[in-house]
Amino acid sequence: MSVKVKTLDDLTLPPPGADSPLSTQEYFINMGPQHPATHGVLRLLLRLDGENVREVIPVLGYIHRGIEKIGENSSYRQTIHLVDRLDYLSALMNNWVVSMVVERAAGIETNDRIEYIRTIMAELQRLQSHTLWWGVIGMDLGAFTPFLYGFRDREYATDIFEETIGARLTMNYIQPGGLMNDIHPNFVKRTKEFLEYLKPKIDEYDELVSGNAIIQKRLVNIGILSAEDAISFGTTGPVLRASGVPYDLRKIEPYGVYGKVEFDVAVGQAGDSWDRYIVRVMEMRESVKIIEQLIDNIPEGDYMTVKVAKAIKPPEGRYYGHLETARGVIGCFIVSDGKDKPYRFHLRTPNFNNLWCLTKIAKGWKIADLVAIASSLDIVIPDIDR
Amino acid sequence: MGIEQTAPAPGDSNSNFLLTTLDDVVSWARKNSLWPLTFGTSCCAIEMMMATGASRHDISRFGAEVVRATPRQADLLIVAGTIVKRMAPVLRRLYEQMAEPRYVIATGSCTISGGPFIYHSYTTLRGISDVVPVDVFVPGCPPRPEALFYGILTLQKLIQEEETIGKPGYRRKPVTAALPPNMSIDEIKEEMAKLLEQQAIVKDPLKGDSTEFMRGR
Amino acid sequence: MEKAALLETITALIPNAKVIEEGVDRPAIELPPAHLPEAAKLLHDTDDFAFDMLCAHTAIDRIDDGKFELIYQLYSTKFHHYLMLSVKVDREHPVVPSVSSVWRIAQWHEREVYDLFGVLYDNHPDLRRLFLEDDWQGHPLRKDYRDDFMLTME
Amino acid sequence: MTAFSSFLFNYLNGVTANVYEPVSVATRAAEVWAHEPWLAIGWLALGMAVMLGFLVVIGMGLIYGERKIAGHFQCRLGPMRVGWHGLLQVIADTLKLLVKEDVVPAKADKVLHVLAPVLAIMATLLALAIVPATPWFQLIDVNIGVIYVTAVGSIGVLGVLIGGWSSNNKWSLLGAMRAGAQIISYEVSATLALLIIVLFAGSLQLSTIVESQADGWWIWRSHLAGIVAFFTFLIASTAELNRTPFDLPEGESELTAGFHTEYSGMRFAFFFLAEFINMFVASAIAATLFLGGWMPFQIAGLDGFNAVMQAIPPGVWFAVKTGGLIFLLMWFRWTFPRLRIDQLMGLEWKFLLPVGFVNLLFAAVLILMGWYFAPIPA
Repeated sequence: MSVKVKTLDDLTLPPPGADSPLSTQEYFINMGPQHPATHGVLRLLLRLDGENVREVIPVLGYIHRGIEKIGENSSYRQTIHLVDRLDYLSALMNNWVVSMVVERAAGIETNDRIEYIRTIMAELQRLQSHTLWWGVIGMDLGAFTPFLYGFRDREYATDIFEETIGARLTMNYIQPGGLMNDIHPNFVKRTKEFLEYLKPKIDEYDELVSGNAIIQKRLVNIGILSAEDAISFGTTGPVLRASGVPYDLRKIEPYGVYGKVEFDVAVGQAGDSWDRYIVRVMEMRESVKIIEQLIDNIPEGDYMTVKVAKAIKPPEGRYYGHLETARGVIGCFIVSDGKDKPYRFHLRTPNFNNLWCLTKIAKGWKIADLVAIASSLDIVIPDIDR
Repeated sequence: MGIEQTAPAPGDSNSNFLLTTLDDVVSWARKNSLWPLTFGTSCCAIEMMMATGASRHDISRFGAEVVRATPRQADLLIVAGTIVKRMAPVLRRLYEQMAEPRYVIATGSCTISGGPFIYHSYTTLRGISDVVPVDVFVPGCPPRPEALFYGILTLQKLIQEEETIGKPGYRRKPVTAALPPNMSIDEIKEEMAKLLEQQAIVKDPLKGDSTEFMRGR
Repeated sequence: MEKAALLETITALIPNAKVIEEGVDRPAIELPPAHLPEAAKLLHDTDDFAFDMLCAHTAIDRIDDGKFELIYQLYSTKFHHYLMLSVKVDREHPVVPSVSSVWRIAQWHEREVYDLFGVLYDNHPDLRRLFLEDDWQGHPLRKDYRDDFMLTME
Repeated sequence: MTAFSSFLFNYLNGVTANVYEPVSVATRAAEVWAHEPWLAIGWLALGMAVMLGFLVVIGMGLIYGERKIAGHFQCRLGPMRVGWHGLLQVIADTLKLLVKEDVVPAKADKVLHVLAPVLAIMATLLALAIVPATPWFQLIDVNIGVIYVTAVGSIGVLGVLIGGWSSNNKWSLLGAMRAGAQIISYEVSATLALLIIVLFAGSLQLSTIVESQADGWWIWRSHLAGIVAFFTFLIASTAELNRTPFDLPEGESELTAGFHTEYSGMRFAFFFLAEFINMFVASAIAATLFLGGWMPFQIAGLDGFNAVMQAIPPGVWFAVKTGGLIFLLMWFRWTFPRLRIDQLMGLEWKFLLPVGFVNLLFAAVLILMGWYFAPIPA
């Protein structure tokens, strides 16, 4: 058996008029690595016919930092700070998934207080991430002002994190066996204030953007991802739910204290950009609901159940755990050989899978639609490249 | 180019009043009109957006909200985030596409030293100063928006000191815009106020230590 | 389906499958590489399993055994059950059949594994490096990977 | 010097007694050309100097205003640090752009690359020349003013097209093509809207059109036709100006910077300035044709009110009307998202153009039947 390995140079343009009734010459154009629409250093190689997108070829690796290799050479606690920097908008959830797998592998127990705080923090982070996304999709569609509004509201959540955790973005807060430190005395009060502040703001989002005729024209029935395709591409999170598959790990395999709260899973119907948009807006309201149910009931207890100084050495084996971040399912796969460092440290990141459906759903639309579709997928590039 | 050149002796040909005044005016315009390029690779980019985008921090007060998407029109390259081997040529190219005068602020540990990705990473560059000449380093992982502002204010100070007409090619060694440790909030405020009022005593660079200088590019 | 019942049905349907008992936290089977495509098709299409989603695919460099262990994490959106598929290939000639015709996302997961481990996938439509440049030498996630640039703490 | 003193006299007289004699600078120069040629040249030089000053002040003022207004729309302050409330910000920007390196890409068509921004700014300057800002100040009063404005406006698109093509950059080319398609399409609707007022006023000359509105502005004197024409013109001119929601040629999130991707320094500033001056010209033309130009707001029967309105100098009226329209354009920009290219063309060819034609027909019927509020001025 001999396997042919290709390179980018193998890409060729079809002869004029191959894909369209007119005798037009297609051309390649690079969107990225530095392009305002790609939210980072994603490079999309586009094959265009005028304004029409014929093919999207994502070229990755412009922020491939080798986190899996570093993880293999770090102790279990050290891997936590690496995953912060993957999907930095879901940093706490990324901390949590590693902690979850390590806890399961090493048989570490946590208490209710820890799980309550983890859940609240995760939902706050989801809110923070979605407000940012809402601003960015506005900007990608050409309206600059939503961007500022989204960031304005995000600041309040950042303040809450900063007070308890000390960091604004890369939290490194949820540890195997507990939390880095206890919540700040003001935490409960300020979180409630934030929720009261945010609820009318979500309505304002609807008024400013969701109800706008141009926004709807740009999103409705554009970039349709069918449920079968969505599953086949392995998409998760709001992208999959927008296609009508009610797959939410918070509901299906409740972790943390999600089993104790009432909330609905926002599900779309058509799987177009608009559904992906509206599912996220609905999720914001659900997150508010979840936090409201939990914030008054945080039980007493320790915030850490194990000694931090002691190295964690899980028994030999292969462990896989996953949970729902703001963008989808993050999975952590750890292979332990009984030492204090993982033998193999692999992360199944949501954006990696979500990105690839772009190659299908953006085909045939215009460049402007490609930007809108990419934005509705809510991609964070370092999460893809790792 | 690229060769170190010693600074001229004190009082040498730069005592022209008109040129000095013109220098001041041009430097004033340049430092007050730093249009950044939209360039962010990872986490630091979010904090940079918090600084440039968010209404709380509001970079527009300094006239730097005109974020340009094309390097041709930008003055300031804020390198926000890790640069890996594959990205390095792109970064260099972006820098070269920018029109003179151009300034570079490197934010975050990754751009200074590689940050958390120094060991065992087969791609992450350990600092970007090999790729592009950096004017100001802003440490932090990621640096707060306030820290970025401090970096921008430091850069403004540097630009004001610069001799723009007589010696247009001079470029300083990079400066780290980090506040000293154990500073209280009040002291930071004082320092910021001082910078804002432009009353910081500017040492004449040409009459100072000549080793501070190095021919850029 | 319960774990035991699921494994029983699978082994009945795919005779080459060997159940992994130890060191896993979910139902797991091991397959010889040659039987991978047909087994994948069965797992995907049979209504009892309906493993329609490939959550993750990666490799483990078992350098002491001279093997690469390829891991496929499967999930069924219909029955909400999981399966871990393990395939061991020779480290010297790491060629396995591709499953990208069954799960579309496998195409890119396989490219990633090729890029970082050097496992070659037969019948892959577009086998290219994913993260590293096309002219990169070596495969960095192999345990014996060394280059001049990388700093190690040894 | 007699002419100067008589001008001063006329002006003061005009302000106090509301007796205006609309005479353009070019007319004054032509009058004295035969016997006092130097004075004629003086008039022209004065006119040009004022126009240049006007250009710079308007351009900078609009840029400053846009940034401040945008800032306040976005819950922030806008420029604050350079000068009092950032007043000197635009001066700093201009100075910086002046002394910035001017890059011409190696594989660009150098001649055309240099020519394009000049064309763009020239078109705006030519259009600015005929704007009747006040009765006593208009650079040149062409008797085919309306046609002149639309004709000169089309030179601007040449600048954009040439700029995008000569840059040898695919993003620039895409932006230029979008601009070409968009501006040429919307020009049709804008011209149709202007034609309606031409029909009502019975003249192509801008000063005559302003005078014809002494009894009431065309926007309400002409029943529905004027209002429809006004909004058509507003939409079409927003599209011609490449401003949100029609900013496709430079749509930042799609085409990096569109047609001026490869422009830097002063040449970029020319495009930038041209956009803002164009905004002024479009608003001024809309104010002149639909809102009565420098004519004060009058309500028949309310003599006291009318007297107060007339006491306000015409220049202020003009500035207020134009400023209001400019603010509206800025409001659009900071609220609306962007349309897609096919939706944009659909809006023009499937909606605005039919509406424009029907409206023209309707206006023609109105005039034939004399069904509008005041008689055509003789």
